[in-house]
Amino acid sequence: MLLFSIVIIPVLAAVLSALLPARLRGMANLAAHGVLLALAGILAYRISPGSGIVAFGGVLRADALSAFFILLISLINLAALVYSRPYLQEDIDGGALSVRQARGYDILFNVFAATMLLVPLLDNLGHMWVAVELTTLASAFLVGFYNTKASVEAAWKYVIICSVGITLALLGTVLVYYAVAAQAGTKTLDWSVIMGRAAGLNPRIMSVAFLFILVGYGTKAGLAPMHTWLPDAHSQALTPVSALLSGVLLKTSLYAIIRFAMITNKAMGPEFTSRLFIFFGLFSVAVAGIFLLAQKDFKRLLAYSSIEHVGIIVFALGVGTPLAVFGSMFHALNHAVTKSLVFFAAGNAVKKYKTHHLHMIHGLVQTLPFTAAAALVGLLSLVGMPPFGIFMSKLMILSACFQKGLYGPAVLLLLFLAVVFGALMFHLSASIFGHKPKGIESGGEALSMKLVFVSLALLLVLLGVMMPTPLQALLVAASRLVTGGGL
Amino acid sequence: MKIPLLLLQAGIAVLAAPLVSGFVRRVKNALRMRQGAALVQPYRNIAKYMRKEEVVSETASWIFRWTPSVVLGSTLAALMFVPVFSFSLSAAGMGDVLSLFFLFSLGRFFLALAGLDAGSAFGGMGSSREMFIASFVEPAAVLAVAVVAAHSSSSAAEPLVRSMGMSFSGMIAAASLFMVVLAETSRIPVDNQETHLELTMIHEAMLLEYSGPSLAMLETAAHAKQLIWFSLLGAILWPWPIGSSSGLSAVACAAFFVLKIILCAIVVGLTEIGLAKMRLFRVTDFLGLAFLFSVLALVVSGLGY
Amino acid sequence: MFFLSQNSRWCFDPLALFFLGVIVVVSLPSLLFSAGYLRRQFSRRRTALATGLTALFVISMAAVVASANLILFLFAWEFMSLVSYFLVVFEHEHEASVKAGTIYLVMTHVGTAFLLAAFLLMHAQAGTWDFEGIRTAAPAFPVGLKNILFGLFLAGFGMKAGIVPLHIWLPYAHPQAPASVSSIMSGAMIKVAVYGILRFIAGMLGVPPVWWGSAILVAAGISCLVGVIYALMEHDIKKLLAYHSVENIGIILLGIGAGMIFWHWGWWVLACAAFAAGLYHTVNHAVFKGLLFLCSGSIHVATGTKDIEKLGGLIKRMPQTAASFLVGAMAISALPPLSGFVSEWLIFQVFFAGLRDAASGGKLFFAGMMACLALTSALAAACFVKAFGVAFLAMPRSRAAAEAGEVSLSMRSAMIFLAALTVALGIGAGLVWKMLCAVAASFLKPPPAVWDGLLSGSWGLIRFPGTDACLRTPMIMLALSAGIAAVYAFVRLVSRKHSVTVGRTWGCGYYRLDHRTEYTATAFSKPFRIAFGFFLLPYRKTEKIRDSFYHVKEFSYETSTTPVFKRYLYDPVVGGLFRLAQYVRGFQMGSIHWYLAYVFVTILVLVVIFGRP
Amino acid sequence: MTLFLLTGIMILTYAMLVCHRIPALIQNFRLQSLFLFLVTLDFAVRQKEAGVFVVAGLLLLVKVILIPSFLNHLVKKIRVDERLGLFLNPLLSLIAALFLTWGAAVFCAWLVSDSPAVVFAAFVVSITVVLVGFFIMVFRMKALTQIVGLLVMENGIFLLASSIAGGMPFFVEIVIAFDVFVCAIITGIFMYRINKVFTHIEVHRLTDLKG
Repeated sequence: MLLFSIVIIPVLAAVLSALLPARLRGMANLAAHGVLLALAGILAYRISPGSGIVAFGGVLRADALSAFFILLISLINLAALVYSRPYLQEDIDGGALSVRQARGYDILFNVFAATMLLVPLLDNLGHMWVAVELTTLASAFLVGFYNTKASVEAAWKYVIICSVGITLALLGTVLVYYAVAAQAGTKTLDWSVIMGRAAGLNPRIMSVAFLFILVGYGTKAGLAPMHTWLPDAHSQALTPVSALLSGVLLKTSLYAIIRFAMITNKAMGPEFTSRLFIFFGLFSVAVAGIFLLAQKDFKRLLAYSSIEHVGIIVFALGVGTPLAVFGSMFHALNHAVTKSLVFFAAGNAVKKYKTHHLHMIHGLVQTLPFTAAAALVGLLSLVGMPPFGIFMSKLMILSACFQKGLYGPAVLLLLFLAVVFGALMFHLSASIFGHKPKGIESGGEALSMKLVFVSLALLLVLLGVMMPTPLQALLVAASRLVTGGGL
Repeated sequence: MKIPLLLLQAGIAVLAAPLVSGFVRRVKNALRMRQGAALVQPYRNIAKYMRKEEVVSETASWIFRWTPSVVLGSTLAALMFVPVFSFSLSAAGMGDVLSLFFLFSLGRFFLALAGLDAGSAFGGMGSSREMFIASFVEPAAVLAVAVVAAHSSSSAAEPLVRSMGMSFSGMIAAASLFMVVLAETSRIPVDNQETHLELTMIHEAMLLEYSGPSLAMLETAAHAKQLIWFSLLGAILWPWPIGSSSGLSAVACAAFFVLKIILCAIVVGLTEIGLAKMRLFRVTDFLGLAFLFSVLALVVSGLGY
Repeated sequence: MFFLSQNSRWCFDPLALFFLGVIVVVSLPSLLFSAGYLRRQFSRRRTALATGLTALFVISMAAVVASANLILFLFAWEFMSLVSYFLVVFEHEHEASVKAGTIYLVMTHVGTAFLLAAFLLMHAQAGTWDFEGIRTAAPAFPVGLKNILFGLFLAGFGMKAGIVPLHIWLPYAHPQAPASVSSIMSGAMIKVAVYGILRFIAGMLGVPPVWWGSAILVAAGISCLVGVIYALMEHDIKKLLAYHSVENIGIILLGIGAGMIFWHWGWWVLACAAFAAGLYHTVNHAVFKGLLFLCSGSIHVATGTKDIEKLGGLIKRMPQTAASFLVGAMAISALPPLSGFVSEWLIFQVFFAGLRDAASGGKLFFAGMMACLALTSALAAACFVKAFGVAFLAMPRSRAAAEAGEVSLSMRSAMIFLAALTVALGIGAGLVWKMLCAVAASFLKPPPAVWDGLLSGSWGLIRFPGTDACLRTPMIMLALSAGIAAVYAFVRLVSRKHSVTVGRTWGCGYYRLDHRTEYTATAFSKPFRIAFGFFLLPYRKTEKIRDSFYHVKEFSYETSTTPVFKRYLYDPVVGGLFRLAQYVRGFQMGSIHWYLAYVFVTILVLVVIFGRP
Repeated sequence: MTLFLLTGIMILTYAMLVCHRIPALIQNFRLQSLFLFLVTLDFAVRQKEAGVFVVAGLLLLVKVILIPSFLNHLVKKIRVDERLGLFLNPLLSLIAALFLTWGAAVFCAWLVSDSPAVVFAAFVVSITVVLVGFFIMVFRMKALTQIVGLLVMENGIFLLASSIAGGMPFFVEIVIAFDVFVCAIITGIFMYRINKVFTHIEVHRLTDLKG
């Protein structure tokens, strides 16, 4: 019943926001997503001891891995929602958005949230594919929300490239189905059933199937050669949406890749997938690092940094030891929180300076002190400075890599991370500090925005210094599930 | 215990020092077939300065007023380190030739500051060039002494002298030290003592602003410093009978010491006449040569000579 | 398993306590100084922020020194860099300090990447994060791993200490921070890097092979010379002091490098003495460099400028600052009674002992190092004659210098305290030497027989073991003051009517001299610029602006030296990266067809390559 | 019988590469979906399972009737010139298609070497249809061709799904078909928006977002 309620609440919220007037709609949405976060917490709590499984009518199924992703999605959804309230209010007062469009935004936001929450819960791989496709379609309207040339172009590229990617993933799913059908004669696509029979699958078909899955869902996850849509979509979308996109949407498609990787590992042993993951991980970090150096647009900079962090997570999955998988999950959580914090700050800055161009934004400390503080905290956390979470997760991933003896990739990763560090510091420190340009007066941040900034920053420091035990238990269960070995 | 004797020795040395530079000037004038000033001319100068009234520049600060005392004081302290007549403080464990060099650099530091303090271009030029030459002297001097000391297990001046016989590496080190002495006592190839053309003199330029008793003190300090360098050079070249412990009577030691100083003075006088003053930036090659000599000495002493 | 809550272990052995002492000795006067210094420049809120950050900075340094766990060390180390970044960027209105902050943080982060790699290698090999566990497991490390670890540690800590090829950030970062902070950074933060070298290379990796010691010596020698030559050319007082930090770190590492070579040859007594000499110079440098930076801060507050070309005659308007700067200058130029002299004398003795006892190859190597140290200390003396002379003496060169007033009491008391400490460290050399030999022995762990050789001599006397040359600084101080007093009394006695009249400086009798005829810093350093031209590649442009028949009315002279390391080492790398980025940016050219083609090609290539046979 | 239908689909796929105008392309897509419906019907008849019949019916409804008429309606509404804007002229496109078919054959031979001829043929045809769909998207200028290319790729995958081991689980097929329909509708709406904002639907001119 718990899983069903998790899926239904956002749908109900979508319906309600279609009907209710503005003031009530805000309250309803807030309540809905608050309850969602609570439910995710309960789910995580019920699952973490041992490898507990919660199922609902054969369709929905949640184990430690999906519980963690549900928690991640609902947390960032709540943060994005709380941020989007004042963000849209400013637009409505400024006349950029009509009330009808604001209502449209709320509906789409909830639909998008519903589809994302659906992905980790579906047991059947075909249904999961459909859910991922729906997330693309739902978020397409949010990317193309402002009817300007740039956002329409970004939306079109986003829809087409992601659909092509997901079609390839469908091909991969069909091949997996073929392998399962050919080997055991059972006509099923349920993940739990396939995991039972994964040992005997034909390795040749499984390898090709996994390649299609990796490229297909990889396009959606923003892995390197297929990442081309990501900077456009993130820079043109509404700020809360781009926070959702890079914080959580990329991770849902990573979730799908992990599911298939578990099957392939069982079928053919882990070294096939780990070589691929390490290659794609390092390639993504390298490409992101190089593109970051030549960036001039604030949001595109953050988009490329998302590609880099997805690369790190995939690299950690490639290393494959329980500690590495623990580190990659923990990194996914840290990155989601940090990226949404920085995107919110970027949104404020872009709105105040009315330009995306980094060279025109400087003296943020004087114009928007709170936003500048958030941007600084986010920046330092993104590049892995100590008090914040990413420093710890980076340390885990690298130490797992060294323990496994992968010295080459680890050194390469350190090198690329240094390039990324230099690029980000070079661009953002010039815009955060410095003199305030003349025409802009300071101040004007809503209270709830400040609340979001402070809470996210505190969460980051909490994750960086000490790990709450229930979260640690959940992550340990998830990593045991993925790698089969205890921590 | 040894302190009163040391003070006595320092006092005698200070009194004798002007005589040495007077003697060097006598040697030069004799070679130039000139009558030249009397041997005691430096004493007369100092006495004259003593009686004169002192004029101090208005821009000068307390550093300008205290530099003469510091320079002379540090030279006197340095005197106690070097085996002038019989023995030195280093025998009493006070420090060794390295501290000697540092004491000289203390004096030079304050003299350079005084040169700058007067606010005229000549003083600044003098101190700049003085520090420039000093920085190239230092490595050559330190290495030369280190080589010599390497034979006598410690770099304390006195044991350094006693145990080391006449060795080939000692000779080369002495040559290098001789070039250092020329630079340090502002002799011809590096600096010209006798000229008063502001743009050429280095050591004199820093004293330009001084008059009266201060100038007297600085003059005596210069003479004392020269005496120290000569005695150090002599100690390395002819190391034998120095100090009371070597069985020879004190008078014989003193006589031998005076002979050594005269010899050094003559050699210095000869070089002053023989060479012309170098351009400032060729002094680096000159002192580089001195440094190479000390490295050569090190190599030779490494081979065991 | 990873988090600070499960991993905080502390250790307070003599080495850590010594460095804690150094940090405290520098930080307290600087904090006292910063109270007055900041209030005059910033608003009340920003002063509170700066003081808070400085306190956090000191705490993080103390945490680094006292931690006994790799993760805690790394955490505190990065936190220290982060807080010092905020302090460097504190006056973020000036574009230069933001740029300096970025360079500083990026280079520190690269250094930490080296450390991270080294720590992870050690953890992978030893299986534990604690120093103790690693020290017990260290002998079992394969030799190749030890060499790699040594390289990583030297690079990582060298970057933070400012060894030459990696020193680029130091002359940018230190001058931008507020003076009290840059004194802590120069005085204490660089020493934390030295602590790192001692703790990990000497403390953990066991008996070092000989090439380790010589590598450190060569790097230190180069750092000494390059640091002091650049300092001679620098006319911004804080940049000058920053370059001197590079030079003094070189001197400290000379002691440590020599100690490691002696340790390899098994000469325990000399090894302990060499390390102790290095440590002695560490504490001396911390004290007099802190003092000099505080003086530069008070100059900056009083005159509003840091360029010594615009100062002059400050000794008459700021007597206490001038006096303390003079004490600092004398200490750093190793002039006898003060602390700098004692530590450089000790390091000379180390090299002299090495020269005497080493085999023929070693003799030349130590001779070269001794000559390099001698040249460096002489150049340092020249540089500080320039700095003190041009800044404090003769006539003021600008209106700001003419109207400068003495700084507030709190600032002066901090400076005077440090000056007194410098003198005390010089006089009480014997006492300090005994303590440092104990510290050196604590992490070298020599056989017990060595102890008596080190600890002989009373409080005033340093008996250097091996060459039994001894140094009684109080006796030297006595001799000096006796000499000066005697001379003064003699002159007072002889010329009784000793009348002193104040006249004009000798200007060849033409006209009254004004500040334009004074010797400027550029002029003072001109001989050195020509002598070291092969390294500095000086640039010189002269231009007649207004010319008359008889003589030149107006003349412009411009000179600069090329930052060799920055231009030929760092710019090509960074420039290359940016050019590569511009080129690669072309791949995202905006057409959706190309993007689809990328996806298509990727899947084809993968199927061909990775499809299992 | 199935071999006849498979060759029909292959021919229609090649025909798609040749057409110059948008209505021709949509008509070709409609015919290809019809043949796909027939193949599914043939498998349904052979398996005699109710589920597959429903799937075939749904396929007929969505792919043959609804989507093409929606696209035609859209093209009339946009009133844009109907030329397709080819990067590669039809001859070169055909040569490329041949090359793709050869590639698909080699790939399928390597992948499913031990299966009966019909399944092997179905594999080769479906992989070729997917590749041609990809080809159309990459080498045609108009936005509509990208939508049609996408639908053709999904046709290929449907063919693959229904031809191997008696088709996918019933419920999955239904949901996928429905999803394809929603995707077509949304991409159509976006194409309409592009036309409104850019007054043309040449996608290769949409290159403002660079770097």
